[in-house]
Amino acid sequence: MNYVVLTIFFLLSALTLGSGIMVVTVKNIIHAALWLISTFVGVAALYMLMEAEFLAIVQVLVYAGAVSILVLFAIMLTRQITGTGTRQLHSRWWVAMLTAAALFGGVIVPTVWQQGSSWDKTASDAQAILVQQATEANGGTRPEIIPVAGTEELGAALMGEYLLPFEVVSLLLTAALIGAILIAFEERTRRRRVLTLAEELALRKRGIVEPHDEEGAVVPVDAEQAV
Amino acid sequence: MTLSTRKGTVNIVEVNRHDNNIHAGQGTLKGLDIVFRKFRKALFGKANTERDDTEGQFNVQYPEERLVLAEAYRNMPILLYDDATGQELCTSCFQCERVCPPQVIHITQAKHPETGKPVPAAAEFVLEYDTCMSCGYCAEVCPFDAIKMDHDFELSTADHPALDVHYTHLLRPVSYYEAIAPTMWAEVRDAALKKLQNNIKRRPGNIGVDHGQKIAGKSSAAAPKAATPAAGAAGRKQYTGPIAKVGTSMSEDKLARLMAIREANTGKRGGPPESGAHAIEADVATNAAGQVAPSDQATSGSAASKATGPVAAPGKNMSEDKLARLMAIREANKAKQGE
Amino acid sequence: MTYWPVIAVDAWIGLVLVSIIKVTLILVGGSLGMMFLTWYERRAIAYMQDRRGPNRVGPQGLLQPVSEAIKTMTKEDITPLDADRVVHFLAPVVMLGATVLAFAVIPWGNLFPSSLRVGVLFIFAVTGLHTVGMLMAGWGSNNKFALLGGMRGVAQMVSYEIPLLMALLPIILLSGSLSLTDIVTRQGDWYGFGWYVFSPVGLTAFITFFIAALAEGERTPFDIPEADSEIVAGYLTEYGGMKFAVFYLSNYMTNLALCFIMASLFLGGGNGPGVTALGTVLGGLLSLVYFFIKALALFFLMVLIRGTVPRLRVDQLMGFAWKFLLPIVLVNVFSTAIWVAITRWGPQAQIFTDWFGEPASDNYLRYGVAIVVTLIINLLAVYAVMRINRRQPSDLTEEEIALGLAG
Amino acid sequence: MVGTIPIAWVLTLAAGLFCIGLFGALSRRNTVGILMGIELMLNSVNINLVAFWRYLRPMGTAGLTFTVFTIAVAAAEVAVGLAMVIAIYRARQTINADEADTLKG
Repeated sequence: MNYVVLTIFFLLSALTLGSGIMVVTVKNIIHAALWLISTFVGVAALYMLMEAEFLAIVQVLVYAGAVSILVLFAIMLTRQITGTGTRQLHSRWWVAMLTAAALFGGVIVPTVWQQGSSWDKTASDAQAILVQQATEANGGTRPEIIPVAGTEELGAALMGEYLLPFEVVSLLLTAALIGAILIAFEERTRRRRVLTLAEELALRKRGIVEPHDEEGAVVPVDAEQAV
Repeated sequence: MTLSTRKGTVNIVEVNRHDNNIHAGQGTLKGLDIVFRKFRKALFGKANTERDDTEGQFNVQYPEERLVLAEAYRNMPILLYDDATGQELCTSCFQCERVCPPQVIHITQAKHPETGKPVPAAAEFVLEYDTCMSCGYCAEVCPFDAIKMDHDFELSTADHPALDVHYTHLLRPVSYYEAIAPTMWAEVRDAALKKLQNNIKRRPGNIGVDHGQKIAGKSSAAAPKAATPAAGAAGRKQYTGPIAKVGTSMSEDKLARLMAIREANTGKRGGPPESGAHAIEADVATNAAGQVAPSDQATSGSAASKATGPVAAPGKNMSEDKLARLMAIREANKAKQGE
Repeated sequence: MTYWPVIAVDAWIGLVLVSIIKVTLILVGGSLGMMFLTWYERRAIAYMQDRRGPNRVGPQGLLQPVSEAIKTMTKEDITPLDADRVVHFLAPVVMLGATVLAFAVIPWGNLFPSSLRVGVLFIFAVTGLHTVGMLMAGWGSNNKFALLGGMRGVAQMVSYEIPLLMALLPIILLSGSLSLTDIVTRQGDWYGFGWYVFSPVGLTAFITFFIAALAEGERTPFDIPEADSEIVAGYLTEYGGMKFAVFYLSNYMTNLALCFIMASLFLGGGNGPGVTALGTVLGGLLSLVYFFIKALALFFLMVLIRGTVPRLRVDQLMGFAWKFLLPIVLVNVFSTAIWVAITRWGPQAQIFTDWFGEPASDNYLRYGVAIVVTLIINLLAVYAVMRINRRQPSDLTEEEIALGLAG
Repeated sequence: MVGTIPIAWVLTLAAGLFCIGLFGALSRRNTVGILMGIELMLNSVNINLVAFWRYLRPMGTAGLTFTVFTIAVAAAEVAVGLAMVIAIYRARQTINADEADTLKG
């Protein structure tokens, strides 16, 4: 047993699970999003522990750097910032609690722990084959470290074996990009353009006077027609 | 486009809005080039010495290096008195008090001790330096040229009440003002001294002199220094004088200590041994000798005083032709006075 | 499960100790470097404006940052009354943490190589966490200007991360590695002058990367998050004393890291004439000198730009990233692929071998053809992008014509 | 170096994260909160994929590739989901899931 690895694993588990629990329980939705970032970083560290360096970095880059920022932006744009005073959980939250607990304690854990030994067995079988292959490749002597597929192999796989799924995913991303823009796009004519004082003055001098609404902001002519 | 000045030509890059000939980042590149040239000239080029210079190092390392102040530079008002007789030029006509925009001048007129009638002299003259805005209106309006603007700008103090400056601390000898602003004084000198003569006749006893006696050597620390701006590179005088003006708001023993320190410093520097209380007396003597008594000999003495007086200040910071023009003006003035 | 090598506990302790020492060195070195950098920037920009800059504290003012550090440290630590205290406190920590992590994989010359295989990506992943710190600072301050600054900063950083990473792709294609150490090593040909910046694709990548790096490091003209003429001090508005100093430290350390990265990726890192000839130790020291000279020259360029170019408007900033940088960078990836094909492909493309001969490092015909082809492609791309983005008189709105801006 | 940890532990961790995410997705009123729960679930799936890859087929690339795809799909899902949240907010001035209960837009 390597206690250092174990300690690191337990620390990371505590970080991931603890901040995951905070994500679903804290009242302040912004705090929940910040805890979500913490969870993502914990998961990235787990990937690093499992020697998936590239994935760990993609996790930080995409999840902690982009997705969480998107979430924070959405929260701020929808102005439901603090959430204190309003209920964050709906009235039958205990049903959800029971479902989740039952799923965890009744289904997953027994399966995992019953199958755990056989998985270990298959794992050791696979390892034995791997070691054998590596030994042959190394010229008869057993290599000290089992080679693990890295970034180069991943890139080769994406460009070779998984080329079609890769293209499909990229198409999906493009479609999602366009769709998101279309859904969230606010029609320009509805927006109220507020001229600066200098612009308004210049327009007045040229005899172009635009209608004002009751708050004093200038309503462009095309907007008038649209409304 | 080039702009030609007296110092040569200056390149000016003109970029119009929506200029189709400036694109592909050319404007930015040109700007970077100009800024880099400025950087190079400021770092390796000569120090900027003249007011017409547009490039080079502009900074003056203030406590060590100083620019020579222009004659018409004005900071705070001071009052003048005659070196020889100690007669103050102020007649308490209240013109300055009336014109002062922030109303910081407060004058008490002197009274005849027997009849109680007003006398053309001030008994007390208080000026609040902390509120004064250095507009110079008082100096402009004064019909007797008694109030003038000083060049001393290092007035910061932790003692706020001391900024209500009283008559004794406002007074400077005429020779001091002549040292800092020779041209401007030369223009008004004769008229001012003549008016002073008339006023002296109407001052009984000691009135009009009593303030001057107390601070006879008041200005000595600053006056000779301002008169000798020689040392140092062109246009920058190496500052060797005292950092603070003496005695404006100091107690006696503090003044004594300061004098001792300055004595020591002067000895260290090997400079002229004019310092301290001793120097004050010496200065008074010099001033008295240099300044012709303001009596009926006034006109004849003016030329002599011009010759011996400290006229060294101009010329340090001026271009050649400007200096020539200044000299011509002085000649003209001298000729006018000679008539 | 016994096939993996089990490292002994004392080796782990040694590793941990070495890591702690390294982290301490990075932290101390980074802070000192940041102090030097502030002095350097202030002096340089002062001379650009015909001034002298700070020259009183210490020799040539070198100790000015020290006195300022003491000043900020002794200042009162203020948290706004209605602020989110924890978030407000954690924001500078997140910023500094992200910056310091980026320093972990930078090779300092040839002396201290870094071993992470995906080092380049790592740097940009952790630099991306700056956005989190910004948003935390902006929101946690409970201040409109802070929130505006934070949102602006995040929008800017997210937009410019795309051209930044895309400008990186040509270098990864050329070197075939994501490790900074490998990338630096592969620029050591031609007597230490095999820098990537000397190829058309590398030059294009360098210029675009530099511009995007200016935006990532919030340097003028992209300092919109801290535009003090518009939104007080952006997300820094409610910070003072030590917390402000930490933000400042993180900002300058990011710029230092970006300069180091650019020096490593495009300017050959510690490579230069005489490095390989002098052996490990002396050559390593020489490479360190080269490395610092390159990084400081890049920072000088940043200061020069700060002294020249005024701040952009928000829409100009976004338009520049999406309409100008991104197309050029994409075309540059394409032309890099062509460069690699022409200079390296032997058996994959027999036709190249027939025309230009076998691929080799001294086959100058292949390099010449590659330079010409990629140069033409890149120039055409730049011309096309400029042509598309140039505003025609017919594009002007009525308001602009009425305002007389049309001329 | 991960070999000293039994795979079952990693899977349990992933399962715990999944259940936490499920609870969040089921119990939150706020739509953004629901999306966050879904993100947690997707992450736990990714942990599972990486763990199986690392313990069973470290030389292969299937697990890595699938994780990359999952991350990409999750990013797309978040983008579209948040766009919808903003659209809903614009139409109804609320983003609570139980208040947006009519089909009329």
